[in-house]
Amino acid sequence: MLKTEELQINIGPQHPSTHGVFRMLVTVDGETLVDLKPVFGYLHRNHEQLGEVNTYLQNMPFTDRLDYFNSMVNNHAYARTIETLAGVEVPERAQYIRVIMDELSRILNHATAMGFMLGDMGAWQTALLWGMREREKILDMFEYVSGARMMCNYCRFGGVVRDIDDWFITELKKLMQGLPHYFDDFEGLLLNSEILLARARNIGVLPKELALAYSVTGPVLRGSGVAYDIRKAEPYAVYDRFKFKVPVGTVGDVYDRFLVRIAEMRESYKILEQALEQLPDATGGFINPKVKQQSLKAPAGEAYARVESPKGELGFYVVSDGSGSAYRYKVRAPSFINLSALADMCKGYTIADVVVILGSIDIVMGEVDR
Amino acid sequence: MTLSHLATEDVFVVERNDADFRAGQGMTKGLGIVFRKFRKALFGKPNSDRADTEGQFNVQYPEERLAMPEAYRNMPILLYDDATGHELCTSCFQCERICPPQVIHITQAKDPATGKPVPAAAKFVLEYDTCMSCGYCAEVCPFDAIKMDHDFELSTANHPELDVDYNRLLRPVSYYETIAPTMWSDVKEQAMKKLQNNIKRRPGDIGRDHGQKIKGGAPVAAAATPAAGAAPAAAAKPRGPVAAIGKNMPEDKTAKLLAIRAANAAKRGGGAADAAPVAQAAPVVEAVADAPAAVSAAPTGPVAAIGQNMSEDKRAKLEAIRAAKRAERGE
Amino acid sequence: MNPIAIGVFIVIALLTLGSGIMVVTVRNIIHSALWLIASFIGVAALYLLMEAEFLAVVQILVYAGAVSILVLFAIMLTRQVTGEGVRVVFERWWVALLIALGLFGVIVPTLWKHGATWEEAAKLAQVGPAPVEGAANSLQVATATEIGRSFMGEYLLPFEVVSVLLLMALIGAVVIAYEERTRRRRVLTLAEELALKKRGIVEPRDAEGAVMPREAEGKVILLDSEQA
Amino acid sequence: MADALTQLGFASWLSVLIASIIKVTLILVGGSVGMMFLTWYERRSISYMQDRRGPNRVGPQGLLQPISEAIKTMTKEDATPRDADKIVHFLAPVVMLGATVLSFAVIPWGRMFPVDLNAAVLFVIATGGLHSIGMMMAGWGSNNKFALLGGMRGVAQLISYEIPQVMAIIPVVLMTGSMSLQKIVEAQNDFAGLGWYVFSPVGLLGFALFFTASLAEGERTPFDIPEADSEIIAGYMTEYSGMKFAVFYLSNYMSNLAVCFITATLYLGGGNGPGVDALGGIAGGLLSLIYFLLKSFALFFVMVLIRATVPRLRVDQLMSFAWKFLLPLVLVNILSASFWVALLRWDQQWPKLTEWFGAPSTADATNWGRLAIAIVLTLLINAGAVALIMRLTNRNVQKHLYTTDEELALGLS
Repeated sequence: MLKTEELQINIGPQHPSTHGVFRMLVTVDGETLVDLKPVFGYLHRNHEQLGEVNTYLQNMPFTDRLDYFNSMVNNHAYARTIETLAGVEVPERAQYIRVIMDELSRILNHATAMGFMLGDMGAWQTALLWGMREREKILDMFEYVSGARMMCNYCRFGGVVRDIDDWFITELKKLMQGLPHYFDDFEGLLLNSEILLARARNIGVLPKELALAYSVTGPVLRGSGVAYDIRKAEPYAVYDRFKFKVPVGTVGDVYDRFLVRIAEMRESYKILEQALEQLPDATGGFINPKVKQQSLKAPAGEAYARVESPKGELGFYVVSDGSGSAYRYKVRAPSFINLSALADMCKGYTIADVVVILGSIDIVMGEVDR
Repeated sequence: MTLSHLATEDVFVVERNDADFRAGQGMTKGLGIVFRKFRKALFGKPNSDRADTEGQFNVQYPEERLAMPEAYRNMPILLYDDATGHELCTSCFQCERICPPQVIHITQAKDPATGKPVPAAAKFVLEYDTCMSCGYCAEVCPFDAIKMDHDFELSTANHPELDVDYNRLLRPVSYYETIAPTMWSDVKEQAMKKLQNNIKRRPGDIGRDHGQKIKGGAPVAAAATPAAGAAPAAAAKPRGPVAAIGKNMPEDKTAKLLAIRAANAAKRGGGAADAAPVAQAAPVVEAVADAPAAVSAAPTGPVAAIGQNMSEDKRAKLEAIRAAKRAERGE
Repeated sequence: MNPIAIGVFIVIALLTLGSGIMVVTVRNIIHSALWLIASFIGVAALYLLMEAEFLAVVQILVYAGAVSILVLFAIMLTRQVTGEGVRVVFERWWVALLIALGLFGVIVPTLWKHGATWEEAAKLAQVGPAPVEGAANSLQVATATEIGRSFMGEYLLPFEVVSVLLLMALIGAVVIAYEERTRRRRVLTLAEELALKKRGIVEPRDAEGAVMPREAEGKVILLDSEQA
Repeated sequence: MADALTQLGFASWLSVLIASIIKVTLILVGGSVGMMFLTWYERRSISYMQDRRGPNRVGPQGLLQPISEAIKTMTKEDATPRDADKIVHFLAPVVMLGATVLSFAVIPWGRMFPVDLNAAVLFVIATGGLHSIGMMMAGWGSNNKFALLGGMRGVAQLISYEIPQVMAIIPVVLMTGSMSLQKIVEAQNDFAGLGWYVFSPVGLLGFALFFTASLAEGERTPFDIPEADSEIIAGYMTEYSGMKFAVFYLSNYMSNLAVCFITATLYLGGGNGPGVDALGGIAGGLLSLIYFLLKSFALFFVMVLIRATVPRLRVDQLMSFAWKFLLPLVLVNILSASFWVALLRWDQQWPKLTEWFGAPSTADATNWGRLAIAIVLTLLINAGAVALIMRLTNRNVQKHLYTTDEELALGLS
């Protein structure tokens, strides 16, 4: 009788589609995947230990480097944690600015993440470059307000570092004129493409129960059909003032995650519209002037605050001993938790599917390895 | 099973269209969109308006440059006053303390007579290679002495060069004014007032002995005391874009030679008469500080010339863009 | 017969023969298969030299392009690829020699008797291919039309017999492969595992086919960096 | 050309030799220059599709970019893995390039035919099939798992798609009655040079099928599975660098060029077009060359467009597409082609029918009525077949959209 032999392949750490330095030790039988062992830590930068050495403010730029696509969201989550810990009030206007930045981050993250996923699928970067175009536009505006495109370091305790001005508002409105065209193009390009359907439907299915068991969050969880979004479940900032919906999938496959991300971009667009509308009425300045940024001391205690990052639930846990820096500092990184489901999601599919499933989880190694 | 306590109107299920009949219509639509893009990009004109989603969006980098927003932060620089040549830094160590990667190293200046500390820095070293451009130093500086530069073309083959010292960190206030006019005008008065207070407490040339050049072209220290004879040589060190470093060794050498000669002449007592050649030698690399003077005085060196033209161009362009932007904002 | 043709013939024939010899003497079995391809291509070139274009192309298409690839596949699917320990000459080499001599003894006299001499062939080539009706001429150039006609006319029965034989082989291969497929271990995906468990049909199995313990339900895999 | 040289006073063998050398040089130069242009063309057009500009620095509009890249690859280190089979590793790109160049021997440039082989159509396919040997050698000789996977995938793909590719040509051969490319081009010269096969229902389906299968043969998206960069790095080319990699690249693009040329010749009338016959002579030849190149590059543009739009298929989907979608359609197309030929030339096929219904039109005049019947009949057959196959495929896809009981049962045993 014919017998097939298992083959062990290392996909990564240097591989075009592992999204950074990530290694998958794959055992295949023919093209079918029998076992997958994710190996990571190549990008470990001792982030959590650094956070215990640095003062609270000093740690802010380091959070930029976690999920370097969404430094604005990382800043927001970290600032929220320290604000909870130290009991700092955040003015309304600052909250609105933070929300605008978060939603812009969400759009740019999903645009590029979907582009990379389609690139893994073999669509020759067209979707990716269209996404990059929108991302560049958004990054230009981040640069305008924060001074840097990716490592924004924008939030401060009790607000943000610089107010947004009329130029920003007009440019944002211009940008939002173009965004729906981009969404339409993107959907038209690939949403119903027969090849994409063949590659994405019923691939990498993560059933609802298992998604909860793995405690995955973000679009991966919503793609599996669990309507869980921190912006709704525990409204932070001013998210309770906006009307938006949470898209959920039904099957939990790659296609569902893809659809959920596109729908989320459209919802973010709606939030942006409302935020721009409500922004002029917001009270307070862009920052709470009473807060001593550099010498902020938090009372002894602990705090955990989370935000809905584009990749999932991003939470920071900080224990304070009353001094100017954290006693214990822990990051709940969505990429890392979502990645833990990868091995089981890939089992039984082919090598070609593995890279697509990895792409659909949307990881950033900076956040996984920390 | 849903975990959420979300109201049902807050949730919607994405449409999968699984039951549709597929005959390649989705692919055809995609091809049509891509072809439309091709047509628009080929026949349309390049654009960079944020509302556009069609056309070409490239910026042809070395020739075309995007306007830098004022808030843009790359690497920290130190400012000095154009008129007096006094550095704004008072070595208060605020930046050294806040710097997250701890790359700022300051030594406070001391009065040679009394040995007491003086509000000025004797040494200021910044490790550009490890700097994470967070901008905290500029944020915390109470004297507005340290600011974030817009120059990002810093690549070099010589790594140790990236430990940048005082001479190469210094920029005149007028330079910062060109790159960030509104941000400077917000703090200008207060900064200048503080500077005046500090100047009073600085004996001799402390606070302006790092080779900075005041208006008129001559380095401050060269005309002052023979003891500061090394200053022109230091001034000859490029302090414009770091990229220029290492490319103009010959200029460096001639500058040094001229500086030594000038120092000798100063010793002989004819300092004022020989100030001109010194001025000639020094500004070779003074592209940023005082472009017109430098151009007129530049001995040679194609590299240096290119550098000067570039930065001059850049400045002009920058100013034009600024003006346009200001007009756009209705000022 | 122009001198170029003779020169080309000699070169090609030597190459073909040389690669043929290499096929049976090289130790590495993959190299042997590659030499076989070279030999096939040499034969095709010889056909081309004889202006039997169709035959030459079919030789390349079928032998060099398909059969040899099948040979290569078969070799690679077996365990020992390099064949270092393979003995080149076996004890009963004389049997092979006898068979080869026998074949040679059959082919050469046949060619000698019925084949055309170079001069005749050259003359024929200059005249051009024989008219279709003159099928009796045994010296005509083997064009696609001629080959097709002889398959459908003169040699219909052998052609059909071979076809049926090949069809049988095809069906046999399909049957074997189909049986293989059903017996083959199938790695369950996450969703399938869950569905099985939900229905209570059977315990989910791991990669070796052993029943997995029940507590695997809702398991969380600890990753390396977490354990540390 | 040889005759002209003989008239100039060369010996016959010498003139043949010189003519051959000139032809070979021209083919090689034409092929490589075409390939260079093709890389530039692809990169520029794909850039425009992605809102970029593409290479525009080296030379006017970046036209010299391929040359600078050729220089770059030539000066790069040529690395061979330590445990690789050195000879096989070295020979693999040579075999690939050789196979590609061989196919250029018969490809017509407009109305200029380097060699008019009787079985030219088959020859192109056969040399295309030789690629699989090079692929296998590269995959096996590199001693790399990714290379081996890529090589195996590539060979399986090439062999599978060779079948629909060859069979998609049969209708053309049937309609022309010859396998010579020259005759095929001549047969499409009706209607003032516009009687291309693609305008008939049989030819249209054949064109679509042949082009699709050729995409797979040329490893173009969506069938670029042997070198799927996101899965198996670069497939069989993983361990190649420098000049050897450049040779692979050259052979890939040259075979794409060959595919475009052949498709244009078989279905789009080659160098035929309005005005070619009217001009005649050298001017007509030039015009035909221009027509031919325009058609070929338009085809290549379609390839680029597809590359920019769609993702790639999975290996199993690729196989099932070849065997379950292309092959049945190709067979149906052969059927309708035989109907077409029978209807248009029944006097040649069935003399009995001629006796009953009278002789059809002469060779010069077109019998419009009969043409209409043939078009309607073949259209019905082909459209029906396409609809049926698509329906079956859809049903099949929808059946397997979710995990079914049968699939579960498979996992139980």
